[in-house]
Amino acid sequence: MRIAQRATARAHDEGERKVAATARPAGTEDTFPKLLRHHAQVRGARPAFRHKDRGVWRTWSWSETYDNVRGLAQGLQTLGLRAGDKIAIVGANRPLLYWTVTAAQMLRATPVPVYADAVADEMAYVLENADVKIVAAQDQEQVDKLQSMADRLKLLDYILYDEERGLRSYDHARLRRIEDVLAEGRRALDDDPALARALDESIDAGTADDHSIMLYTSGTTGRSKGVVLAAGRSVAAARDTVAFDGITDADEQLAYLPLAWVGDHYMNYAQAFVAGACIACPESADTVQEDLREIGPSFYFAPPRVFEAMLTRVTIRMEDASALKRRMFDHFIAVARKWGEKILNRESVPLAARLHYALGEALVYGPLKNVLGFSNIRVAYTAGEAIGGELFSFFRSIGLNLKQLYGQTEAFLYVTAHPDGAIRAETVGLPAPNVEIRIAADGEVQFKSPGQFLTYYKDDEKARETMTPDGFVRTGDAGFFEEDGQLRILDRAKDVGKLADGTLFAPKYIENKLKFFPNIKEAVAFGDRCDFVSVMLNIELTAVGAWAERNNIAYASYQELAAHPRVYELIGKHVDEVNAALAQEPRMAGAQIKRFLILPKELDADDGELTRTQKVRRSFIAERYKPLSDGLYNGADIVDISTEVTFEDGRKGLISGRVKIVDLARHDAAGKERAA
Amino acid sequence: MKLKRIVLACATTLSLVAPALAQESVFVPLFTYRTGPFAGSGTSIADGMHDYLSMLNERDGGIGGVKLAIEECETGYDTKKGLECYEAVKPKGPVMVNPWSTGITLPLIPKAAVDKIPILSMAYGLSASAMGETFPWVFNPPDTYWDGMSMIIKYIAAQEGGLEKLKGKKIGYLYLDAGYGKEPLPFLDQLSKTYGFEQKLYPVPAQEMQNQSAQWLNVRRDRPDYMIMYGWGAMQPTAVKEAAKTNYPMEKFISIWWPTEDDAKGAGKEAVGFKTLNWHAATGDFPVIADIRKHVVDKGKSLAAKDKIGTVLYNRGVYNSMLIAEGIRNAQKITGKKVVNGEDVRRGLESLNVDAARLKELGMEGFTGPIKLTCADHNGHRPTFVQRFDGEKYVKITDWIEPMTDKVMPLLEADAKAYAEKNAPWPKRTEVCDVKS
Amino acid sequence: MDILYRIFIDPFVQMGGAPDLLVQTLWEGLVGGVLYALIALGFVLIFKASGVFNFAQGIMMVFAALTLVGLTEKGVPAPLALLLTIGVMYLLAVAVERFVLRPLVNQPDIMLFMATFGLTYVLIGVGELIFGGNPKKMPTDALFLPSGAIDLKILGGLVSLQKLDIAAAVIASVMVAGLAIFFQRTRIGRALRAVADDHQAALSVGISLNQIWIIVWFTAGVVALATGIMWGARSDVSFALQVISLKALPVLILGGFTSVPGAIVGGLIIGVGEKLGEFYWGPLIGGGIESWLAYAIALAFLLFRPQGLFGEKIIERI
Amino acid sequence: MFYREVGQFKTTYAADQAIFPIRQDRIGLAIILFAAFVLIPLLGGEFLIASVMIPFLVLALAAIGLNVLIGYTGLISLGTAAFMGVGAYACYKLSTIFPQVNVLVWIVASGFVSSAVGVVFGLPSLRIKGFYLAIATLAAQFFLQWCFVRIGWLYNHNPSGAIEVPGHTLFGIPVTGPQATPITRYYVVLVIVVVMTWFASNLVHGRIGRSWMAVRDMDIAAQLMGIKLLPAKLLAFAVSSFYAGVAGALMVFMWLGAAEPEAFNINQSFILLFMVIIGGLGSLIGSFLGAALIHVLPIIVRFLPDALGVPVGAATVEHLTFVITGALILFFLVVEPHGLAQLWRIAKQKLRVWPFPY
Amino acid sequence: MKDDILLAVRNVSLSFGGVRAITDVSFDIRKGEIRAIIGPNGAGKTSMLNVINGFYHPQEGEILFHGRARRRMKPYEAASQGIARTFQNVALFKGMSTLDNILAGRTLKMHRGFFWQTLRHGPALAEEIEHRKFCEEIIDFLEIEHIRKAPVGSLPYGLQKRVELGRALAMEPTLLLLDEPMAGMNLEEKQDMSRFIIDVNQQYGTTIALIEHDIGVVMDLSDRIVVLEYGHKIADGVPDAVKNDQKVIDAYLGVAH
Repeated sequence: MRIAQRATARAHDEGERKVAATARPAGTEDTFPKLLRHHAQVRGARPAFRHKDRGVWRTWSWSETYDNVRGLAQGLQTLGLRAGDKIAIVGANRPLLYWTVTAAQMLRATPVPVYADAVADEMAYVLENADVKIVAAQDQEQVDKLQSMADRLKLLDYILYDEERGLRSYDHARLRRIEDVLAEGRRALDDDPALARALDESIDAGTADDHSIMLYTSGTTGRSKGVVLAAGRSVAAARDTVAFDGITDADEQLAYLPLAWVGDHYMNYAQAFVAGACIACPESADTVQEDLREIGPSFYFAPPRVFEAMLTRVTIRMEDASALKRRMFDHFIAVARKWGEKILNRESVPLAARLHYALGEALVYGPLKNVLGFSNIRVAYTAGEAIGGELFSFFRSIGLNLKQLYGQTEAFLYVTAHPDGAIRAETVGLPAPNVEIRIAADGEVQFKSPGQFLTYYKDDEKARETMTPDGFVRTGDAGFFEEDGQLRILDRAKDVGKLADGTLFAPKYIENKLKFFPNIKEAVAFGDRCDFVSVMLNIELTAVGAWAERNNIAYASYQELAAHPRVYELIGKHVDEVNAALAQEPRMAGAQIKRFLILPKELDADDGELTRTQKVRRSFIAERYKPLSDGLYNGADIVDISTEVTFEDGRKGLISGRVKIVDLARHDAAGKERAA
Repeated sequence: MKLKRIVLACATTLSLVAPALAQESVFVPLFTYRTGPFAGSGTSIADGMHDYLSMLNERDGGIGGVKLAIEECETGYDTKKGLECYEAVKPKGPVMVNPWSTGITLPLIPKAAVDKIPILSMAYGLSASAMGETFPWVFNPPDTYWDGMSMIIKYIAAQEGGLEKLKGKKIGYLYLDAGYGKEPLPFLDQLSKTYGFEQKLYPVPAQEMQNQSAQWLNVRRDRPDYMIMYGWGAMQPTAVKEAAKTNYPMEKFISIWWPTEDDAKGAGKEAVGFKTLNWHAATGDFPVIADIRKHVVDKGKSLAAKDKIGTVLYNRGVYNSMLIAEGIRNAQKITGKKVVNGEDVRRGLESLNVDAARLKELGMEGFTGPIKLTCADHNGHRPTFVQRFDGEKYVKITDWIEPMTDKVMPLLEADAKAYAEKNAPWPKRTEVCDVKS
Repeated sequence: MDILYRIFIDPFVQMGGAPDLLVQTLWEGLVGGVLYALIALGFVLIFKASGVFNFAQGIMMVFAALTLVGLTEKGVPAPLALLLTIGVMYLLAVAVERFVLRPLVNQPDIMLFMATFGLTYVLIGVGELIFGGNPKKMPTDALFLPSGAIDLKILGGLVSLQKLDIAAAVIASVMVAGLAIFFQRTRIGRALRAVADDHQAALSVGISLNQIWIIVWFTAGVVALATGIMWGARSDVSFALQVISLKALPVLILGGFTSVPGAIVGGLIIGVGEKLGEFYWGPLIGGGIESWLAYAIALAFLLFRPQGLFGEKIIERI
Repeated sequence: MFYREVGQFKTTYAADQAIFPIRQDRIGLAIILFAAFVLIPLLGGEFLIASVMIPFLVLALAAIGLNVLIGYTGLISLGTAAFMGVGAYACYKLSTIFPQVNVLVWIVASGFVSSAVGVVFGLPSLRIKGFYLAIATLAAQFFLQWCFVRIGWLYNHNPSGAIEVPGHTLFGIPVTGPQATPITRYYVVLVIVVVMTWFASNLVHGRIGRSWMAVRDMDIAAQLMGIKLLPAKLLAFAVSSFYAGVAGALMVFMWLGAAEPEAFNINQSFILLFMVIIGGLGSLIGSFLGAALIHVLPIIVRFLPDALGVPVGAATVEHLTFVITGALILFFLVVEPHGLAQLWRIAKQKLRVWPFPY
Repeated sequence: MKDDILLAVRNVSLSFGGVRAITDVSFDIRKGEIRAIIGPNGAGKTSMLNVINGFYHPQEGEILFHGRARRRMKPYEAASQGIARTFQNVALFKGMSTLDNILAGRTLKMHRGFFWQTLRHGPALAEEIEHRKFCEEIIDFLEIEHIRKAPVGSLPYGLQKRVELGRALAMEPTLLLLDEPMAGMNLEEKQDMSRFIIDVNQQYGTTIALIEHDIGVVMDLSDRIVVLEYGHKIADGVPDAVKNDQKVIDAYLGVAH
């Protein structure tokens, strides 16, 4: 990328960052372009974007960013993008793609980020639905995908791309390189002051009511819906949380989550634009971990599965350490588990324990955070799904200030968040600033928030269904407030069911408990209107594979490993532990797992078994593996199954095999075991 | 306790806080080489030096009532290790050093005056250091290699019936191709011009010490009337064997003072007649040796093999230690101090005078001749005798032969002057002189 | 002109003038060459079979001779001492295989080369520790080695042939012949030859690589012992001999690393060459040139035939 | 464990191409330099400075030279000591012919003389490879050593046959000869070694270093990259000999004070070779580590029994030193064929990923 | 454009000590094309490449590069004229990192002398960085960012092949010789490599001559094919023509001669 990059940012060689004296939260700006202009004026020399490209972190200051975005906006305008038009953005986290978002907003057009890993059909639906005029794509792969669906997209005028390789020989009638568009725009602005003025006017003309962005929700059922968010509301919401977490222009964060996800757009775009923080884009998906370590963000956001994967890797890597080191590690982790959270919560802790912990910090936690790239993190959030208590407290105990938030695309993310000092894994915290929450009679959580969405694009009907008449948004999640006012989410409201005997059955709750074991990758719980609860499981290949290697268990495939009796034994123990834990909870004791099986294939979004955000589609799975779900309730011990799978390259194939179903003993409410 | 010692050891080796030696002792380091290519010679010398000084400690309680702190430092005849030894002993206040290697002596010479540690390089080292006015801190008694050469020539002349008879004779010189062997070359050259004999040179490279057939082929071709050898270590037995192989008349093969009994024994009975210079006896029949046996060897405090006691190099070690001891004793006498230091011992050595009476007291009557050093003469240029190998041991066959001091002195003077010039600015002598000769 | 005369004419005049000396020089050169060749033979054996450039061959020679002499000095009868020494060399071979070769298998050649340096130091240290650094006399009589010389009055002069040297030549010939038979006629010998070409092939003969290494090193050890006895009898047995053993290196260059005949011929060329050089040309530049002449000869040779006299031409494949 | 690399990112190639890109390494280097320049002279005894540090630095410099040849270019040389000798004799001659010029100038200049000689002896390297070349370098070793003995002009016909170092001063402070304090000499050596190490580090990290390593790793491919073998090899010989030459001059002028030809014998060459092997081929740090181990270990072995109160004869210790050195060589080759530098790299890597094993 | 002849092989014969490796072979390579050389094992394909880049000198015949004839040329001269090469068995510099290997390919383009190299400041550093930039483009092109600083010796085979291609590309060659670029690769790796080869050819206009055993790949990739057997040329032409050539079919099916 050879875009204007002046020497100003080079002063920050070697990652030295200083808090700029001018740091103060932005004030009255109500759109992102205005925020950008503000930062360009106030902290023009501070870094705004970084991107590891060609081996080094190219850095753009706020003023450079402003210039580039303006150029890009002008270029887009030349290509015919007008206020109210839609422009889709498909690709990984790249400054140019972020800039495209802002440039579109500058023109009062609406950017529509799309999941880059979506298959052509899904993508086509979104683009079609959103009436997209221009698509900004990352590379040849995306361009190819887009061109394959060109006939479906009548409105599509141009495809823009960031990376040229492989595209040079393409027909450029409707193909443009973003860089060229940007350069042309800049030239036009330089040559014609009138254009520049017009652009300034366009920025000024932006109002709080502009459609700032359209985010397509993945939705566990049906087609995805375009959530329309207003500029003013978005900025206001971000402003609240920026103040809440004290984010400043000294903060730096790594943008590695899908652009189309509200999490990324909020955390890495809205918050950064409000606070003037710096957004760093990784070199490639393969290097995220390394890039995280290099950048050392101060603010970090990741869904639980990322933390889970990290902990799994930590565990696996530690398994290979020498016995002495492992013992040291285990010892200090135990110390951390005992004291770490208390210290983090500023509770009173005996001096000896503090010293012990300090030693652990020097020997284990500090280096560990260093290796994971967490050393500089002030605040980290996780959201999107429930996080396991063990997992959550592990990261907190080693000194990572990890908090949960509960949010929705419809809320523009924040509904609740953990306040410092009162952080518990089971809860998702107190209502975020200026958010109102209530629990409906049927247990559904409903909220009113500053960032609340306007409507679903072209589906006001649906939007009305989602809203209560008094303006609250239905989350569709069932939950309740704990005594200290913190919200606790049980499950999707419609998924919460009852067993045949009337016991409350919250499948997600049980699934999450199972998934907290590193060896279990996915769990699908069944039980609504049944006699008992049963689950289908996916094992985590890396963790179980490593375990198998250590225990000299040979296997040739996932399927073989999943069917191995000793793996069943191992997983059975985990399920039993979950039962024991459930037995401790008065509401849940009745919903213990009676039967389980391990699926012969990994659940996959390409097969429709998971959503793009990796949530299980329970009913789809039940249908797809009908013999299995039947087997769980007809007492069979072994069931034969054959199913279609999609391979990575898109080919389809058939997997068949026999699956064992295992029965488990039941724990009574006091925790003692008794016969089922 | 062990740990503490290790810590202490590390502290001493690394930071080298000079450990305070026990009071009331005089520190005498001995640089020895019981390893390396010349270990064969070095071991006997080391034992001789060590045993004599130990004997003084055992028998007399040291010198003048002060114990000697004797410490061996292994040099392996390696200059670098020798310098390391020097640096290691320096902080402990040695009263003198005996480098026992010309290679080690040379770098130490300029340091001596600075560090105030006298050097005793007994009949080796830098010949010019005999000039006390230039080298107040270096002593190389009782003879220089030039003295040695002059005495060999004189002995040859005596065999031929006078120096004038040397005219037209061919004299071969087989030498170690190193500083030591090359040193006499200018002197030999001078002598050959003076007396009209023809010199034939046979250098032996250090790596080829045991492979001298080429040199001896030359000898066979040139047929020199006499052969002189300045050899060292394994060069010497090889030379004797080669001489025997070449049928060179052993009686006409004369070496400087370094060959041992073993060097000759290798060639068996064909080595009979091989001759070397010496200035001390090569037997063990002296009171001093008896005392060593009684107080040291029999008490198991010696490392020496029994059969080596009284051999050429063992006795040379004893002689060396006698000089050390007398130097210290003399220093005590001059200064009146009991615990003397390097500067005192320098004066002691400079005014050393071991006369016949003193030799008798030392149990060395007949063991060697008297020696006297002065401020100007740090060598003594003592006469030596020729000893002949009889198949088992060396037997003295001549009376004392005086060196050609008149011929040697000008050379030494010129050399000392050249040395001082080349190493300018060479310090002028400022040290006190107790005995003006 | 004088210089040119002395370089190009005079030496030959001398040769003609005293043919007996020339013969004697050649003889000395040949004897020296035989001994170089014996050391080189040890190198070649090991290099051929295991690809190891055994720098320790020289010290093995010293060590073997020292052990022999050390044992006889302790009063062990010479023949028994000889057997015991052979035993020691066998143990050494086993130890080398176990502690050096086996752990270093598949390492680059240079590593194995360096390992033999380490071995050299260990053997020097152990040798000195046990036997001390004193030069020792080889008990030639007890080993039934002849002494004295045969004087031939020919060519108007005298050529003196040491019986010991003749014995050395005879022993060397016997050893080379023995090794040749061993390699050509015995199963193990054939395996050894096979291993040089292909490790797999050797395995098919039914001998493990490890055993082959032991056998080769042991054989080299016996050769070293023979060499040590000869050199020891000529001068004394001391560690200084090790330096002489370096002379085997130019012999190797000349003969090629893998050629037994090369080692012999190379040894003779080097031996004769350096003696002639030292004797006739050495005095021109002050003598003592023997220390490097051998290397210079080898180097000059190498520039024209980089693979040595008998080595195979190296065709580089890519 | 001590590494905290989080947040150390590079925004320019210059920073990314730096020789010590990790801040902690730079701090470590600074500490080492501080120790070398301040702590050791301040706290170290004379023995430490004169007999441990100066020789260590001189040998390390020579080892770097040898490493350029063996480690970086893959050319085995057994003649390093002789090239040190060339440097020493050149420096002696130059400083006696032109005594008015500062001796430090000659110390550096002698490197060039050595370099030239090195190139001459490097010429066969085009045709000769591997062990054959190793043996060819022995020719240099023995021939040059013979020259030192035989050519009287080289040592100004001193009767001792040795070269002696007269006193020279720099800004009025004696830097050579007996008047020069060990600390002065130490500083001179240290500065030269540090600067030359820096140069070497620059060289091996740049185009020239890459072409050397290319020749080492795969000479055929190197040629097809457009690297001419002979110039690359000769340059390696020249640089290697330059370092050896300067080290040799330093050895005589700053450490020994006088030297006979024997100081540059084949044993010295072998010892340098050990340093490079044990230290690690193709590693400058390794050259230092190797020099430290090979030079310092015997000193410790020698003084330890004494300090522990265990009476061991001086000779026995010497023999043991041989055994231990040899065993160490074997040990390192078996355990870590890439030497101390590799151990260092592994240790560093372990520290970087601590507490993980990889 | 495509009809310009970049390199012509004229009646080349090569033998090693009497063994004939190549006998009287002639063919040409046009600018910008992908030219394949195929043939059974031992057909002399690699020898042919070695002749082209000057590693072997043919006893007879001549090579014309850019229309200029040469008989004896050193490999580095070939390199400086723009002929780059990869090897059948990866010939990377094992002790160096990926980046250094690729940078080594820039050697010919770097000119700063010894003096600046020792300082590694000023011009030398500027030059180093300039070439680093170029190499980064290649790294990006070949998608090997994640192994940029890894020592190549420890990389999997497929990646090593890619790095080797990168090193050759760093020379900005006019003619790129690839000796079995896909040997030992799995299907996916082969697809990647094919893509790279086509991209190189298209994006940089580099002329490519390659040896490959996978006939399917060869047919897909190449513009024209030369078939060698026992050192003789038995066919030469576009893929379709070659595929149907009876001699070629015989050679590949192993019909007795």
